Amino acid sequence: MRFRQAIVAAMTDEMKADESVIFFGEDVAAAEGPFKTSEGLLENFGPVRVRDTPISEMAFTGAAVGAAMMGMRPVIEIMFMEFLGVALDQLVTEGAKMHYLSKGEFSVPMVVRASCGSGLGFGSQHSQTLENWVAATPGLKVVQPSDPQSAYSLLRAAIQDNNPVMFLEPRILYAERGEVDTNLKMEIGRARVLQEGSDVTVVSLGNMVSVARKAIKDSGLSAELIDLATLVPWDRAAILESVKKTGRLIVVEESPWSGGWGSEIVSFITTELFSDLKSAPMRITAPDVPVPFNGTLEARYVPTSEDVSAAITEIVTNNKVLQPWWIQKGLNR
Amino acid sequence: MRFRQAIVAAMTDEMKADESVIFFGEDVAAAEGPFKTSEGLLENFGPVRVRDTPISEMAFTGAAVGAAMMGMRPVIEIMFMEFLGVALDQLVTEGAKMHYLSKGEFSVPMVVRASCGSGLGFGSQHSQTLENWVAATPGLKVVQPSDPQSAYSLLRAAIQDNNPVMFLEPRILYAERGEVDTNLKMEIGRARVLQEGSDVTVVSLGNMVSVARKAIKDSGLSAELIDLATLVPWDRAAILESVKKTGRLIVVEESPWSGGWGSEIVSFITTELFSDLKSAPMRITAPDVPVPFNGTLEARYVPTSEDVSAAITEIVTNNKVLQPWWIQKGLNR
Amino acid sequence: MSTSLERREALKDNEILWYERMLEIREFEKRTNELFASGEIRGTTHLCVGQEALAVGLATVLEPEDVIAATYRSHGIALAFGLTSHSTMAEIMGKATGCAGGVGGSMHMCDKSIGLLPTSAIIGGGMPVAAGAALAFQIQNKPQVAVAFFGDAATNIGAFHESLNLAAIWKLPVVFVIDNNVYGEYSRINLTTPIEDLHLRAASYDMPSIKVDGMDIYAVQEAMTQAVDGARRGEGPTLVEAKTYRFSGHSRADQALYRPAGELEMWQKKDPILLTEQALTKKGLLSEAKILDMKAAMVEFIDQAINQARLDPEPGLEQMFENIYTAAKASNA
Amino acid sequence: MSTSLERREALKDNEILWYERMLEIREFEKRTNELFASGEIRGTTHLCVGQEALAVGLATVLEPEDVIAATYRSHGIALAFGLTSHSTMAEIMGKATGCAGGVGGSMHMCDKSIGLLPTSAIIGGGMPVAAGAALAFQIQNKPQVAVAFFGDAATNIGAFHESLNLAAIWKLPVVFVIDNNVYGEYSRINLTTPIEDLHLRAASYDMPSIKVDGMDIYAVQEAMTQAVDGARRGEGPTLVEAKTYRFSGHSRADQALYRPAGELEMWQKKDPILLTEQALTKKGLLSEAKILDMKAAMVEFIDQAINQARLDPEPGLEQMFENIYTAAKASNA
Ligand SMILES: Cc1ncc(C[n+]2csc(CCOP(=O)(O)OP(=O)(O)O)c2C)c(N)n1
Ligand SMILES: Cc1ncc(C[n+]2csc(CCOP(=O)(O)OP(=O)(O)O)c2C)c(N)n1
Ligand SMILES: [Mg+2]
Ligand SMILES: [Mg+2]
Repeated sequence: MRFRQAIVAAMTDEMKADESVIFFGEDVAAAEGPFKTSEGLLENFGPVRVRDTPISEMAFTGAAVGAAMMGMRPVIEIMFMEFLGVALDQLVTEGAKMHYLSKGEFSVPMVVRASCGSGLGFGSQHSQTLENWVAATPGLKVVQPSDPQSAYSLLRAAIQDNNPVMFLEPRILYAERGEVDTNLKMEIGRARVLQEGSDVTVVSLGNMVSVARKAIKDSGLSAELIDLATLVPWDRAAILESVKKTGRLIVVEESPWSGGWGSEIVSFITTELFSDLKSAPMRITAPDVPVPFNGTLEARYVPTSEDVSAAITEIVTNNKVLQPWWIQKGLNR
Repeated sequence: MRFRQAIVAAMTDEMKADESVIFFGEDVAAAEGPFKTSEGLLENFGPVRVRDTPISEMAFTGAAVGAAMMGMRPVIEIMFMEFLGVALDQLVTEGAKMHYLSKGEFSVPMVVRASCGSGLGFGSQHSQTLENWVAATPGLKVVQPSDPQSAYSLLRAAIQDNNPVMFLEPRILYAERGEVDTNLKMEIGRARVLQEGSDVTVVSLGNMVSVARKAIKDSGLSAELIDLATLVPWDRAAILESVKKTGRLIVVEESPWSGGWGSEIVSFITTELFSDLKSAPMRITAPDVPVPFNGTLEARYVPTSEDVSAAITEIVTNNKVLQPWWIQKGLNR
Repeated sequence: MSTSLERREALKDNEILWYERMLEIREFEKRTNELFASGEIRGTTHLCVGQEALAVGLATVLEPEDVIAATYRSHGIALAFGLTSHSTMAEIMGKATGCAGGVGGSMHMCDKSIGLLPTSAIIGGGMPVAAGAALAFQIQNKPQVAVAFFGDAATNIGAFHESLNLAAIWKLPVVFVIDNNVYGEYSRINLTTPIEDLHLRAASYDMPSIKVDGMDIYAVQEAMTQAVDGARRGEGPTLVEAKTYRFSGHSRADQALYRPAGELEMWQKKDPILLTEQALTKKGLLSEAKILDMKAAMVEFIDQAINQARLDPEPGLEQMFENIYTAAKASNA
Repeated sequence: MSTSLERREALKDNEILWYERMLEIREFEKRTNELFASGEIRGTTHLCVGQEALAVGLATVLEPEDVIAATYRSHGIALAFGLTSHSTMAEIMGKATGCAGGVGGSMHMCDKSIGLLPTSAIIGGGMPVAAGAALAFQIQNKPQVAVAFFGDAATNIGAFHESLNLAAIWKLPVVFVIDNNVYGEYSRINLTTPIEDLHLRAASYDMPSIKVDGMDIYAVQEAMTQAVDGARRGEGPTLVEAKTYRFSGHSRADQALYRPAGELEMWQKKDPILLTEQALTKKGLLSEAKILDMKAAMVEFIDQAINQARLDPEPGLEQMFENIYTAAKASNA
């Protein structure tokens, strides 16, 4: 099924399994979602549990917090991740701290689904991944699936989780197809080793997973491909184990060079495994620019499989890291 | 003068020098600021240029964007950094992208001053540093002074800058005293080498600078102390040069272990200088918990000079890194 | 010692207890102020002296299963709803026995057993949460009501607008209570808000509204009963504006020198404790002697609570790492 | 070829040109829709078919030194204000000759020479910015006016409330224009908003308001003149609600199947182009033959603009790295 259908399936299965799961957001009910990620939900679960909201992200994000505290399991949709910029307070400063501030008396089992990322020509205010807005928030979990299977399994896990979970959906994947085993469970906080390899560990997330996969294939080298899947709390053990084995680390991310989440991985792993590393660890990222609209530029904005396979080849063959392409080309500001 | 007086002095000098500098925020005019960071401004510059706003962070942050585009140089005060959680959109998604989206036709010379950080018993919603909210925003600069001199010089530079600048003021420093040379200029984007040393580079920011300074002294070792001062765009060249010399890197930060800004430094420097490093680079951070109110816990929340000096000693003497204190103590979740 | 729930339930139809509870709040706040001045309490405090009738009046109308989302200025709300003076003071002192285990502080009161949601230190923070709690009640078909309690100046924040609109369109069982104490921090309401009667803003949402004398506990009870009963009957939200006055400064050491001459004195004539004394004396329930006795006893009572809190232990370091995430769902209301 | 400023100034008192400009917008949107359907335009589009009288009417009332902050639905506003069809189409196609150099796209129109601020793709994004521009004019003692232009559903976002309140308390020369086209995305306004006449929300801010038939260019001109002149005279802000109708779907391929039967047809009888034709014919300024000629010429004109844009170059890779930060202050208005 398609990625977006996997979302629908996970929602459907959770709403069937647990009456306390409710869902709201802008145009998610009658219109079944701007990206068709809620097809059939209104029809199947009715207008009490599936609701359209006014354009009021602050109010409905907070409403999810309050409803969660009163025993519901709200899932909400923030149409584009950027819109959380008008509602961050309710998720980060209210929702994520309620459990702590109530000595554990209240829990906040809610999921904030948000589409993110570039590639569809939506321009600089509708194309960022923005993990950085939520990454340093104790009390909040942050998850990002990379294919229909992980979309399904992780969304179910997120809805079942008793903490607030930010669920980032790479928008460009909505139409992607893939096998989905609805019995397959994935745990939040566990990375997926998608492909074993011996010479370099490639950590990626969301849309970058398939880019990394293709790059590995193109390189013809033995790289271990890891889908991080959960950004908070990320699977330190899995990456440690892999890098211990391969001795090399490349992180591939859609976020900008400065402030992107990959630094967290590189930094931690280096501190822990310094003497096991055969070469410098590295990140492959987007440049420090707003996401451009023009299709050629936008395609160049995200790391390409060519970028990644060149980096893999260089690191494995020569133990050297490549500079970011824009520095190679002298385009840096 | 005190840190907060340095802020007042910088504001005063810039408002004198440039009529287009205006200032607004909650209770900054008549009451002269909740932290007395605008003493005398209303009196000296009048109610047209110095204004109290309603409690409407979204509106007045955006008003600064619009006024800046029309030729003013607005400075605004976000009383506590957390309050940007209701207004992030205007700074990050509107203000920081206006220059780009107008092909350079408009510039947005504005400064968002916000107090940040722990140490004063304000609890978990009024004590974070939250650099992560703004760090991955091309188009925005992010600055954090560490003493009265840098508060003065950097604030003047920020007001003179033609881009939006986030100016983070460690709240706990407001009462600190220090010499201020009003002729001393500091450039945004330049780190300060506060103390030269040969065996390890200690990078810190804001309130952590004095903690690092004391730690270095206590360790009795030769450490190079660098005040990063600007977080975006950070001074890659300065840190590279220092670590090239010392071969060791410790970053000291008040932000949480996961998602804190220090990973950026460790990651970049490791990638660039891997073979120059004599030991693993490391971060010393706060733990992944909300800032606790209780004084004992709050004092333990931020890195202490003991944490830092122990780490310096270990890295210089044994080329080893210490685990975070909460892991040493088995307190990790 | 009675539990908070017992203290709440004892209020039922017990007019003398209403008066006593108001005395308790008054004395509690007075002592809090002294303890802050002497340095025994750190951080910040926001007192509600003069606003006791509103807190207690509201508590007598709500059922313990109802919930309230209030603010940093909530010692009075907490005590009125039943939290013990000991637990409240212990929290303000950062003790392990405090209602949030000492990690919350003065701005973060909480007690699930009496429906006291963790109070928010962010303006507008509690309004969407209250709407969300009401949404849960509506979906669960429970006759419960949620109350959002906030100040006059908070009616200028975006979350106010969005929450009222959402509550109105969904006909949620929520009552929005404006504690119009004339000031937002150091600014008189007329300086930030173009209208005086804030309840009129309900018209923007086709929502009924009530204006009430917040100094008169009987008037408060009548107004709240009307609003709460309406919500309970499924008639949707009401906006209630209680006209009160903040006898103290905004927070900490604020002397409120910005008040027009005579304003405080005028309002002190309407001191809710005085008014209640008069009413109860008229009804023959109080005498001058009884009043003196009760006041003396209350001094003693609060003294004991404080002394007990003083002797209480601080939270241990491990407390800081608890209640960040939860595996189990708290058995939410 | 005339510049945008010339195109704007030509409108002055030239009724035929008003009509022609409306035809231009209509034809432009029609072709945009086709180009999107055929895949020649990527990303998204938000058409304003049926709303031409509002855009052109507003443009005829404002001076070129005034500014407007509008939305993602702004092809019509841009063209009405003077942007050429070529530059507008080039932007939508991502060409270097587009008004934002091709990095903005359909949602981001901009032209400083005619006061067109970069349009925002975030609901509520432009309102605080417009207030801020007006603040600058007020401080600079300039007789300029700022306009915030937004949809009906945008009146439910927090920024609306905060911006109106701020503008009212500061008496800013800003006009808030609600383009009430009955729908917010796929939701009819009554589903998200408890009142029908949105201009009534002005009462919350003691702000004057006007309701106007947005299909009638003369009525629009009268209402806007009243509001704009008031602002220019220093009388402060006005909220204008223009009743229009979105003849097209919300965006991209939306067929608007959610519309009640007959609603579109009813509004089409008030088609602003039809109404203007009738008025001008009555005045003897138009004949049936002339209308046919003008329409045919417009088809040709837009065709040329499209063909020109097609032949234009794409921005180079270096363009992506430009206009992120600026050293010089753009000589802002
Ligand atoms: C979003 C946000 N902005 C600003 C503040 C700082 N602040 C705390 S209390 C206060 C005044 C609130 O006044 P009002 O709503 O009337 O409540 P009162 O304090 O009078 O009870 C302000 C501005 C805050 N806590 N949150
Ligand atoms: C903060 C935010 N939330 C949601 C959206 C998605 N969105 C784009 S247009 C739109 C509908 C807006 O309707 P209205 O204000 O009536 O303007 P119209 O599109 O009818 O011109 C929505 C919900 C957004 N861009 N920004
Ligand atoms: Mg108040
Ligand atoms: Mg609309």
